[in-house]
Amino acid sequence: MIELRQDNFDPWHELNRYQQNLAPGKYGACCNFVGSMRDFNEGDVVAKMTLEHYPGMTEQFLQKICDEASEKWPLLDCLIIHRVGDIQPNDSIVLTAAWSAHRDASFAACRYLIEELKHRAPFWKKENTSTGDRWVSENTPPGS
Amino acid sequence: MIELRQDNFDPWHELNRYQQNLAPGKYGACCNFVGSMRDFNEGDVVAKMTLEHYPGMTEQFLQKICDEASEKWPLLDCLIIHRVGDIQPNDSIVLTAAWSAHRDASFAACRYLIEELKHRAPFWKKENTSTGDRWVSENTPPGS
Amino acid sequence: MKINVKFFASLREQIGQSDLSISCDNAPTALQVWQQASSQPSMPANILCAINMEYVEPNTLVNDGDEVAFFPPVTGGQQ
Amino acid sequence: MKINVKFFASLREQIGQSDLSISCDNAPTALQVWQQASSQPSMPANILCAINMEYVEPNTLVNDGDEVAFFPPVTGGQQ
Repeated sequence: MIELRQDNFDPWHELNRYQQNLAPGKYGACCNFVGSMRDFNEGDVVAKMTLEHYPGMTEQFLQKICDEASEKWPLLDCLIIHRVGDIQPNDSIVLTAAWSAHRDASFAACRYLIEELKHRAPFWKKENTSTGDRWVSENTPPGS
Repeated sequence: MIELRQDNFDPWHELNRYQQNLAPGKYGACCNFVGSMRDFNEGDVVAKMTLEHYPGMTEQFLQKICDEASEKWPLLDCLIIHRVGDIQPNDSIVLTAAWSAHRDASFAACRYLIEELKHRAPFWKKENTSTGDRWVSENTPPGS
Repeated sequence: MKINVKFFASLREQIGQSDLSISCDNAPTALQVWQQASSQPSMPANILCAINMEYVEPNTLVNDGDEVAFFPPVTGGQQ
Repeated sequence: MKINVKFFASLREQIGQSDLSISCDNAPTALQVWQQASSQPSMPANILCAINMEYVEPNTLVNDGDEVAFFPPVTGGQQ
């Protein structure tokens, strides 16, 4: 499942809630990654951040990488939750999670989801720092 | 931090609780892995499992791999929780988690913790199946 | 034919538009849509294009009613 | 000298003991402790040894008061 959120979310609460829908005793492994907002970046204090996205394409892209992960590895399920809009330091920005019988598949799939998301999903960050607003230039260009 | 537990634990509750002690805004990445008990293994239904360990050595070993991970990667913190004793299907068996500024370190450290634990930590599983009790022979031998 | 064009993020701010509609006689490429919509002859190499929400190369042909989006590199964050 | 010996898991069941204490005149190797404590002349290749809770090779010397543990391969689970 994929979800975009306007408000801060608790990744542990989301994982707990989502996992209750999975068949008990069938998954033996869950790897997940949570990205959250730091209050510093490239040497500057960051007070706030705005995450712009491309409504429609974002959801379609996130669903596509979930489908791709499920084709590449024997997963029972996977989950992506991503924030958009105004974000405060310490807020959760992204959660990716993958459930499988054994650990290799869950690690590989969780990593795949976050890397594909970071490299290709249409999100743009604008940081509010003490020296003004700035768009964050790409750190991990598509195709690299 | 490392902990052994006699009773079932909720990994999401533990992560939530533990993360509240970390400095807000300093970590940008948390990768974690949860291993839980499946109700099948090698084609058999498994009704119950007992996890024997070497009290004292287990704790020392888990602390050692946390220390090693913290030397290898720039981590803010790491956490291991492991069950011992009688375990039911769907119970959580192990949680490994690593917090860092950026995602590479958290993924690498989380994977390191679970692999070192699985290959070398003194735990032994005895499964209770429909054909009787059996010790689970090693799947990932030490040194491999 | 009528084509819907979108610009995002820093590009939206530079061009000063987020959504617009253009008319063409023949099916243009995404690059030709860029030229007409942005009034800039060349497209910077790092600009990404999508037609109907799928990534495409700038030489891809656009059809009547398509949505063509242009945006700067996505901000993935450090590994 | 006095040495504390422990067996775990399937080895504990096979040997029928979990904790015992043995006496030696000279500092033995872990292998010699195994021979005396288990009454088995050879140690299977997959058996692991620890002295004072640290993994060691079977030829490591044991000191007075040490805890020497023997156990089967740990059960890591499939990757």
